[in-house]
Amino acid sequence: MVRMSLDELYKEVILDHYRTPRNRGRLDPHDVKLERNNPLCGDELELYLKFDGEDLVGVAFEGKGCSISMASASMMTEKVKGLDVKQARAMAESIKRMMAGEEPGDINELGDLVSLKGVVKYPVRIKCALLGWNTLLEGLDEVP
Amino acid sequence: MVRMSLDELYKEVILDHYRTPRNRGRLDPHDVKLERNNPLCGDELELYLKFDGEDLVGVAFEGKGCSISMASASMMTEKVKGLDVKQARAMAESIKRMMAGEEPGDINELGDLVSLKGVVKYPVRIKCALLGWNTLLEGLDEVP
Amino acid sequence: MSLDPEVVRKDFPIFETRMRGKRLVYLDSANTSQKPRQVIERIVEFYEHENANIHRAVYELAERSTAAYEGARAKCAHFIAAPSPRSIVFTRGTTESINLVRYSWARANVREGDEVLVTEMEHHSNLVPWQLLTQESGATLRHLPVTDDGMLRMDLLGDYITDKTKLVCVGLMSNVLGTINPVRQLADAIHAMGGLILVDAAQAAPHMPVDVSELDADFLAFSSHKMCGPTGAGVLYGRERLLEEMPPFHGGGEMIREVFADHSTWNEIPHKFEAGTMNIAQAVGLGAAVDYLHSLGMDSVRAHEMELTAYALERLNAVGAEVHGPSDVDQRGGAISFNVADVHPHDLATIVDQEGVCIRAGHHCAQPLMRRLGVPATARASLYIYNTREDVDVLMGALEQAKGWFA
Amino acid sequence: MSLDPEVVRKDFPIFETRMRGKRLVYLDSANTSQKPRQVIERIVEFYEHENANIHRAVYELAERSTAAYEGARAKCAHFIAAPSPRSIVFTRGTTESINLVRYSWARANVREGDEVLVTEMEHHSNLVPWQLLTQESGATLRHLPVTDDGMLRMDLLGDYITDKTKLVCVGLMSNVLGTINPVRQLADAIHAMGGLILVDAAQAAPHMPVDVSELDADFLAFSSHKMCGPTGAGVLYGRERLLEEMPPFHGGGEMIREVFADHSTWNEIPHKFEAGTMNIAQAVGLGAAVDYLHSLGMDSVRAHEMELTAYALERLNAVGAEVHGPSDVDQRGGAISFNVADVHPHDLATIVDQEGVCIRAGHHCAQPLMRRLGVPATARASLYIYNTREDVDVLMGALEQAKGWFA
Ligand SMILES: Cc1ncc(COP(=O)(O)O)c(C=O)c1O
Ligand SMILES: Cc1ncc(COP(=O)(O)O)c(C=O)c1O
Repeated sequence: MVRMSLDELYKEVILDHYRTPRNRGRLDPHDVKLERNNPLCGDELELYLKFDGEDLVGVAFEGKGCSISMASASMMTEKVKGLDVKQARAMAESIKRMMAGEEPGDINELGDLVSLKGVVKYPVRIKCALLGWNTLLEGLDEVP
Repeated sequence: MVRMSLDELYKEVILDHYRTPRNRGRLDPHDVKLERNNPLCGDELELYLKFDGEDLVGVAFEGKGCSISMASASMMTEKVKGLDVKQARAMAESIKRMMAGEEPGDINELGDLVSLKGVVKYPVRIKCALLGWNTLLEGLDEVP
Repeated sequence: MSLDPEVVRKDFPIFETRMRGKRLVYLDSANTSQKPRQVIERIVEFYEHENANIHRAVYELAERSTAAYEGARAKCAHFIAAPSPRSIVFTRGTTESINLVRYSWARANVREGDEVLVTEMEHHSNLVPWQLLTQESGATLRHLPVTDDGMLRMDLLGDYITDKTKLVCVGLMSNVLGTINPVRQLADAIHAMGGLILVDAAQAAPHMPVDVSELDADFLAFSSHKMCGPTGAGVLYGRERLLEEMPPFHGGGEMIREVFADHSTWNEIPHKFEAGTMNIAQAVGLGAAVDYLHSLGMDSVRAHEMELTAYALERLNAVGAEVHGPSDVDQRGGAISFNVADVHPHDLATIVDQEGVCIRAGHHCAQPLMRRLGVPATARASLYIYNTREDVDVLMGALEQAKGWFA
Repeated sequence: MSLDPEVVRKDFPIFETRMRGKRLVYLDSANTSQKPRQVIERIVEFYEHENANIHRAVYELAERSTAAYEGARAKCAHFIAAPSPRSIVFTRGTTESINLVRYSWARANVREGDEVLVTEMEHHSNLVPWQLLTQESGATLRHLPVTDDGMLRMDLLGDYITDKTKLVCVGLMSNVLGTINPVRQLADAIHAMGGLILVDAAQAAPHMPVDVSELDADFLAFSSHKMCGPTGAGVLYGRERLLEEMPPFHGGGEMIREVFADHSTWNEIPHKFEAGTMNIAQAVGLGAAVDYLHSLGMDSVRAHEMELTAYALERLNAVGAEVHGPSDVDQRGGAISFNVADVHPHDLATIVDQEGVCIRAGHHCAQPLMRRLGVPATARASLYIYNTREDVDVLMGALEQAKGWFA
């Protein structure tokens, strides 16, 4: 197992989202609210989704956790707001592929999210990075 | 663990008792009948005791087992018949001490039984040699 | 690829030990097998370079140990052609695997009036748990009889497998008779009734290819120590759907998702069944044993043992021993129980031990079968990959000697 | 005799491994300890010269393995000053030991309306089994609270230990707070009410002298892997009288006396609780670990850790970390949980790992205690015989770096 230097993991954009999370707080009214956690480390996440038909018009989160889980959730909310269910799901799947060490697909679409790629070298942290995305996938199944 | 040669274990007197067991069969009438076995190897023993007051006037056994367990039981019946409860118990305890590698006490009293001494070098066979004696000790507790 | 036991033997350091100056002739592998250098070294390597607790920590050493442990799980899945590592639960061995099914699945699913079917040739480890279960639940324990040649009475299946039967518990290979049982046929019969089958593969897994899909097994158990692996490890295979529905077995660390003061939720399978610190180094060692057996090829292992079993049966018959179990090597493995007239098995074992030969004497944890065979005990020689014709010859010489003592 | 950790360190081959070119600073021994050469070599020796199944066979190899296994039992008895090896049951570890008491003793003795008392600082392995038991039996589970400094609320004992309390389950040393609990006082209180006490000594046994008579423990559990021994082994101590009365745990080979088709009788203790092939090599390895610790002296082990804990607490306070648990080293062991403002424990662990430092981050299998402390997770550094001041210094340097990243 070769480690990169920490700069690869703690990229500036990640630290930025951790220090200043976007879309943090309750979303009211909302259509879906999900609470999920990472049992191994205690990271907790509450995700709020609001739909207009098939479109995801509101996304917000609350939670406690490490920089990777919180930054990843914050970046996610920014990226998926405005997408439709299908697009959001595709993006979540791309991220999961990236975390499995595969090619994520269209890199341009991912934008900042590519900064999460460094996590792949830290297997135990992958679950942190995916907490938000897995919760999103569950939430999308509940679109009213 | 140093082994002696097999002659030490299978002494002629032991083989003789195995081939021609003494006091084998049911004893009727009897005061005490006990069935015991050695769970590890399946040796089985039925012991019959008949008392006259404190005196052991009848001893017989039935059973299936290896040469050591059967010969030891056979030799026992010969030796303890006619003893009183206290003497019989003392003899059983001598044999147990001998099997624990200690000095058995008065060797002259043991007579042929000393031939069981070779068993000490074969730890797994000690239980075989003691099956009869342990059953006897239990039986003596039931003297009417 | 055929297997040369003299070459295999060189992989096993214990054969460098001489027993009282004599070649060690180890004929008790059905009891426990010897361990090849490859397995011993893997365990040492683990302790010297990877040792850390698994799943729990974020540092690199813990990543290594987790990878080693989960890698072993994948190897075990592959070994029995299980559809996914998720269906592989690590245990201490076959006995614990079976008791896990008893405590978890059976306590929740077997009720008064139900039946559990075992066979007359089961090992105590696949019998006593079901006695305890049925006593506690008020269910009935039934025993499928065995023929005089040591085969299951398959003609009686209709009577023994009914819509009351919730579980059939059967050994794939008998540790006393060597018999290879028609497990697939039993699986089909019980599945037609809506029940499940638990396969005790303690004797089969080390000696022949085992495929859970071909057997259509719902549960299958085996032990590391009988298949070149360390003691203290074993596997319970379970269908994923079943494992998911089953309540947990032990409570403790790792098997939980969230713990509150008065209740908890459970981790995903197979972790739900792996409470506390597991036998990590032993699972890794079992993985190495699987690799070792794969390198020989399970087909070659089986072929070697069939050939050697045929030879041993022939020689035993020639010395007039009474051999229990099937005589056709297609229908049996290399655990050979026998009696020699006038010589009690215990005496036999002691006498051959003087020649450096290890065989077992006793009831082989199958007392009800001993009663069925009408013997208080048998001697058993059991063959494995490192046994040769020479080993069988030494045994035969020692048997002749034993007969001499009691002539 | 005082202990020199730099000398001790040389006994542990893993410290020859460098982590990314750096000295391995292993501060996760409360999770699992590293293994000395003496233990690893003993295991190898067993497999190379003594490997055979125990109790079952008459040949010399089996005598050797039985002697090694039973010898290890005697060593374990001596280690905790148990009156007899008969009171020592081998298990896979603390978690299995506790679940054994749950399945065997508690299922037979705890009824609806009864109470089981745990503490707010118990490890999941000493909590979840009692949740499951009380849910099944209709008994009530109660939790003795913990003070803000991480001590048991002994002032509340009168409310929590009553004539309804059948069992008190308490850790002798907390794996999160380090707290050494007043177990003898709890034992006296519950014994006065006619109940029993189970002591989780998973953290205590490796780090301080433990004496079951002094503690007046009815049951006591510990794990091999935390005390220099192999994974896959542990001990349940039980009072002989209790073990004798208890129903068996697993059904299988070795634990029986006689087996009939539909019922069985049981072997003597402790064998009644050791079904199937046990973790033989692991028990032998645990015996070697006991020898190793004895050679250092448990008083010296404790003295070394007290000194080093005092140093670590001082340094952690100096860098402004919030340390949980008692600050007086007389009242605590060397498992030190802390939080560093602005740096999540997970990030902390990842960053110090880059410096070759292994610490643990998370809930440490004690989620209810985390809620009590009001933190989602903590970082934990835990000390053992091979840790030095230098190790603590390296950790501190790494913590400073971590603070830098999130400043
Ligand atoms: C206090 C305490 N109890 C119980 C356990 C469980 O021990 P094991 O995982 O070895 O079963 C641990 C260790 O994880 C512990 O620290
Ligand atoms: C057929 C069979 N089943 C079960 C067992 C029990 O296996 P273990 O002792 O490894 O738990 C054995 C071995 O002793 C066996 O031969």
